Amino acid sequence: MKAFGYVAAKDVGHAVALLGEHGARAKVLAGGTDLLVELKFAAHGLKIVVDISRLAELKGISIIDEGLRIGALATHADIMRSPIIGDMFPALADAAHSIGAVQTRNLGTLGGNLITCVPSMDSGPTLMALDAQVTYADGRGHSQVPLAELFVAPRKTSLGPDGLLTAIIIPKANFAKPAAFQKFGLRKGQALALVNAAAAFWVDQDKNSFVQPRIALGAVAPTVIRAPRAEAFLEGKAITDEVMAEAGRIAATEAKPISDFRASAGYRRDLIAVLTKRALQSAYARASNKVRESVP
Amino acid sequence: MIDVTIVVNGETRRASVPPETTLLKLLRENFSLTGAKLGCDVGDCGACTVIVDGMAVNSCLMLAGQANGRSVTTIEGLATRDRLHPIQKAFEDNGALQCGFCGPGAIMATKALFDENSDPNVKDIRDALSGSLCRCTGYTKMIEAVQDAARILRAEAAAKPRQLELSK
Amino acid sequence: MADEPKVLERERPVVDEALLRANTDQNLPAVARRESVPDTLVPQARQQTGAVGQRVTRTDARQHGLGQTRYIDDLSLPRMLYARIKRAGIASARIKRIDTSAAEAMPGVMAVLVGSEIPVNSFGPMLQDQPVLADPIVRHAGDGVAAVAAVTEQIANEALEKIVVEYEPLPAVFDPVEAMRDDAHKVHAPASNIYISKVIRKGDVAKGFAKSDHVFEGRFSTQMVEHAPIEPHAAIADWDANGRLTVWATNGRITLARSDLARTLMLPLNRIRAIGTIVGGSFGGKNEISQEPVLALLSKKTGRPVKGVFTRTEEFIATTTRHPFVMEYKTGVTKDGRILARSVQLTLDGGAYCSWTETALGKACILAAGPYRIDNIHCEARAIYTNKTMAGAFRGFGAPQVCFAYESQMDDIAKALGIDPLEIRLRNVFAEGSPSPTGQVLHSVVVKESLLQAAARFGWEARS
Amino acid sequence: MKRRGRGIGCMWYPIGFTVTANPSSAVVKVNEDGTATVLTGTVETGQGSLTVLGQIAAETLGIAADDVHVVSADTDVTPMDMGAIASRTTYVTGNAIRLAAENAMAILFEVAGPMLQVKPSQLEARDRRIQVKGFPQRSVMIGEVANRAQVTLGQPPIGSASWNPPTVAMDPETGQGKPFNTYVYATQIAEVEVDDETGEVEIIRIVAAHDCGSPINPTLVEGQVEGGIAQGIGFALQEEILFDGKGLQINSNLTNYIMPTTLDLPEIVVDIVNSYDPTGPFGAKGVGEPSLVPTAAAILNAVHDAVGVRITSLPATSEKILTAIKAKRAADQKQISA
Repeated sequence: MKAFGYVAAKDVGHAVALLGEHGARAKVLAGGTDLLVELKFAAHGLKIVVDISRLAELKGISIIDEGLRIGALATHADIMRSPIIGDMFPALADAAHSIGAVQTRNLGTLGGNLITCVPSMDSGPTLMALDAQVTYADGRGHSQVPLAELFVAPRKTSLGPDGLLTAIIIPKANFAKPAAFQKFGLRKGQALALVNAAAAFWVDQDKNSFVQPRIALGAVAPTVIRAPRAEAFLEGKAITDEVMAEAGRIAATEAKPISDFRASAGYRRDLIAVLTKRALQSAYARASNKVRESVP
Repeated sequence: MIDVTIVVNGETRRASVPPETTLLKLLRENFSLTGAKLGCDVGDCGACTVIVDGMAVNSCLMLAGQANGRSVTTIEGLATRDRLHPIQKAFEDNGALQCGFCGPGAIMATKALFDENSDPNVKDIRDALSGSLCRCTGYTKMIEAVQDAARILRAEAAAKPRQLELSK
Repeated sequence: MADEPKVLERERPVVDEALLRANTDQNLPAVARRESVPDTLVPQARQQTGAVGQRVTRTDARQHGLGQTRYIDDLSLPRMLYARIKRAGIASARIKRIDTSAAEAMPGVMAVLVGSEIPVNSFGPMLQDQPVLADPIVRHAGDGVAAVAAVTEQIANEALEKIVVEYEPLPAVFDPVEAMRDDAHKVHAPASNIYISKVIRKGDVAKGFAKSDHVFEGRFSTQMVEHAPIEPHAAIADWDANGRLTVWATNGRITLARSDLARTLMLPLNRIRAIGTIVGGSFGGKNEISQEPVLALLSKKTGRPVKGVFTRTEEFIATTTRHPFVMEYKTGVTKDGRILARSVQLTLDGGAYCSWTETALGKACILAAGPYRIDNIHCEARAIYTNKTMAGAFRGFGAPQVCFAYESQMDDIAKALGIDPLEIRLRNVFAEGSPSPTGQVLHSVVVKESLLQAAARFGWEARS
Repeated sequence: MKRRGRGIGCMWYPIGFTVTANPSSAVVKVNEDGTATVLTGTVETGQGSLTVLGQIAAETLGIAADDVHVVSADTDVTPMDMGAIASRTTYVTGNAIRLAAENAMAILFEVAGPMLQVKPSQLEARDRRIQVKGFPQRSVMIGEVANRAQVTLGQPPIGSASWNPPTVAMDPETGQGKPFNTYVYATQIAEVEVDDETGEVEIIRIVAAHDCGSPINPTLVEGQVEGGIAQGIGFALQEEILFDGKGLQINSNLTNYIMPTTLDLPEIVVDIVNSYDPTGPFGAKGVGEPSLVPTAAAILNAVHDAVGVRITSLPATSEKILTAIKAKRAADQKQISA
């Protein structure tokens, strides 16, 4: 690796100030699983690495007034182990589990995964399907935006040069909303997603129909995307395998997958349809189990 | 240069290194602990796996500065002078390693698994070792060795209270 | 094999006390407990006679487990320098100029080396067609073009960036079938891109096909594969003041490594010592020299030992690979599934250099008809140069490729004739004394036994 | 839907170089306490060759594996060897070591003959003793003999030998000849599950029955086969070096070059076929390379059995398989409507 400076930030303000001072010549070090790879290969003109990995204020998974707050520094392993997440958002734990391997899940953070803004990230779709918000700090203070607004383009977020992602919030209204995550890679271990998909919806118990369905897809467009037409198709429909399969087919038409060395666009479309259907089915199975559990 | 103080295998070690030094480089070059290996340098192969504050990590993906003030266990820290760690013994007995280059990483990943789960099933074991690439073994004997080691460790844990009683 | 194994009493005529102590200290390992091994064999296999047939634990297992095995990258010598090689990054070109001055001027850079400085700049187990560092022709993107020795790896890496290489791009060819055309770019101009061929002919295939009830044809292809040992190629060279060269290398064949070093460096063999430590996986990928002559010359220039360790990228782009194959199979059978004739055409993509292609081609050709008694065989194989990473020795030398083809076709034949896949193989396989495609009388043939044993363990039952 | 299938791969494979001489040399020194040191120019690349070679020396000398130390891979110290290639180490180097050990043993028998008052030809080495054939009670410790040979008689028991597998050149026109001295045989059977919506292949299990002659060390044989199968799985389904249009590799890293992980491997069952090759050391042949040869064939035949598609180009990625499944469906549809 080439030489660079290193500062362990004392707090969020300090980190933001350092980022403001050095702009593009500074990089944030959280888990390091992406940053170090980048630094080892890139002919970077980097001046300074701002290590935020010890900032307690960016850690922790807890329930606050607004909903569930996941600190940006929560690692994928933290998310897998969190009893709150396991109970309310198992899909999120599944997504975390699908990332890398034990060693990288222990280092890699949720905030870091989102901030890379690679289309194939595994954290994005489930959070998007759960209408997550993100909070960030910059020179102007603290702000909050929907997660979808964070993603601009591959490897480009809406944060300014001094922006620092601080937390992810899943709104209270979506607590325990049945959801599921599906991923397809070229192998089972350490897989990168060729396509991933998340689905979340409430079930109208009387009509057994979809309420507020959400579908989010990864690796099939410049950023993680929602599939609004598929969602609209589902809203209010009775839950059947055929309806879920049709939603998958619609979602496939909404994506803009590319062909690359991993897979062709056509194959990715096939996968979107299948994974969307399976995410819906699996979320529905979770919803049914919940109902069964609650019946005395 | 940055100064780091790290407890490595129970011993406090200090070094002054350039900021871009990885934990792996620090261990191998400054502390002469060459058990952790460099296989890919980007966190794919797991040959550099060490345990930092109880967690298995790729030491090639951690800066020395990040490890400052933490406790690191490497493969050199498992055995005592009189005794192999049961994982090391089981790997040896089962023929779990061939060229051995992935071994230190796989054994440390196993150690981290046992710290969390003393009775892992095959699926748990495969999951825990999925970050340790091995080109020689097909992992078959490695998984058997991990099962063996788990049995030994559980038996030892069960025997301990009894030994205490006996000594009373 | 010897009789019933015995665990021996340690009874020693000389110095037994000391030895006994040494043995207790070692805390001798037991061996694996497996269901198929009687319990009596389990303990102390290392102490048993006869030794053959025992599940003896590996002699290196203890150190492997302790992390104490010393691979090349774990070694370091006083005043040792680190070398890095600049890769061409262009698949086909003529080097017009290399400017190393900026690199040489860097503090910490102790020496730079280019191809023209290598006494005999070519090597290879069969054809010596591969340069140690390209000069002046680059034939694949992973060719080395210059090397640096510096006091740290970081400085060596930065120095590589300061070496300026000016290329005149040349036409390139990447597809072996295209490369066979007369007008294709010649990778080793003016020689043909078809650089080795082999034929095996037995009986009369035309007659065999004529007598066949059915003839099956198929085309199969396979890809380029990397050995991917977890340990990258590594070496240390130490050219001492007596003009003696010691090289520690991850090389599975030190006898050949030494003669290749002697040839490239024009040194008598007795001035070279090649040492192989335990190699962290080879699979055929560490069967020849790669960076060793470069390190040796950098050591000679600087008077200091020089270490080189390939990056994972170099493992892919600058070491040998498995040959991609294109295979045409034509097989004639009777209606009850006996193979009467088989003709095979094999085209091997050898990449930029020959390496072990002759062996891969030869073995593939000999094995192409499968482990089957076939009276009429015609197999032709040829190897083609392309501007890609060179293919070489890789576990199986062409056999996995042809096996994929002949066994796929075997199932197609079985299916078409309505014969169980196990049964059709049993009807055709070699028996003791069967003649091979090269007319060799085979001995110790247990192919039928392997089929039956695998089928029994699997629980294979014929489906109607 | 997931569909199951099974497939066979059967193969043969030669041991040693093709026609070309590929000798190995070895030196065996019996120390004055009855332990031994072996010098070999081969290199341990992970197969366990040094362990196996030590066992061969031990067996010949009638001592235990632990009594033998193998020194390897130093051209200043160890005799020439063609090296760790062509599945030849056990067979070729093993034979050289066996012969070298026999030569060392011959010196010991010469010395032990008078001690036991029989001819050297009536002696055998067994259980760390030299004994009269048929009269094991008349014996003397090897160490005692070795010590007497070296210290009293000045005849250190050191043997050296070389071995090269005999071959006959192949006719350039017809290829007829005897390129190798021996071959091994093997069968692998794979059971797979193919997801017909994604083309994904899950290998459920692989059963392998390999001939390696008589195994010197069954654990190491199994290890070779298991590891070979893992490489065979990568070859069958996942691994490929890819190039762009300019001849530059695209996926030259372990992130994008898809090598199997623990989660990609099935249960593997290895059987060693009962076999004895009189030309090998104690009946042994070799096993290094053959282990991966039939794997891809078995898997692809199982895929064919599961979903009825024949994949003719490797690797059989899930995309290739799904494309073939879709093409087959379309063709079947046509047939029905026609």
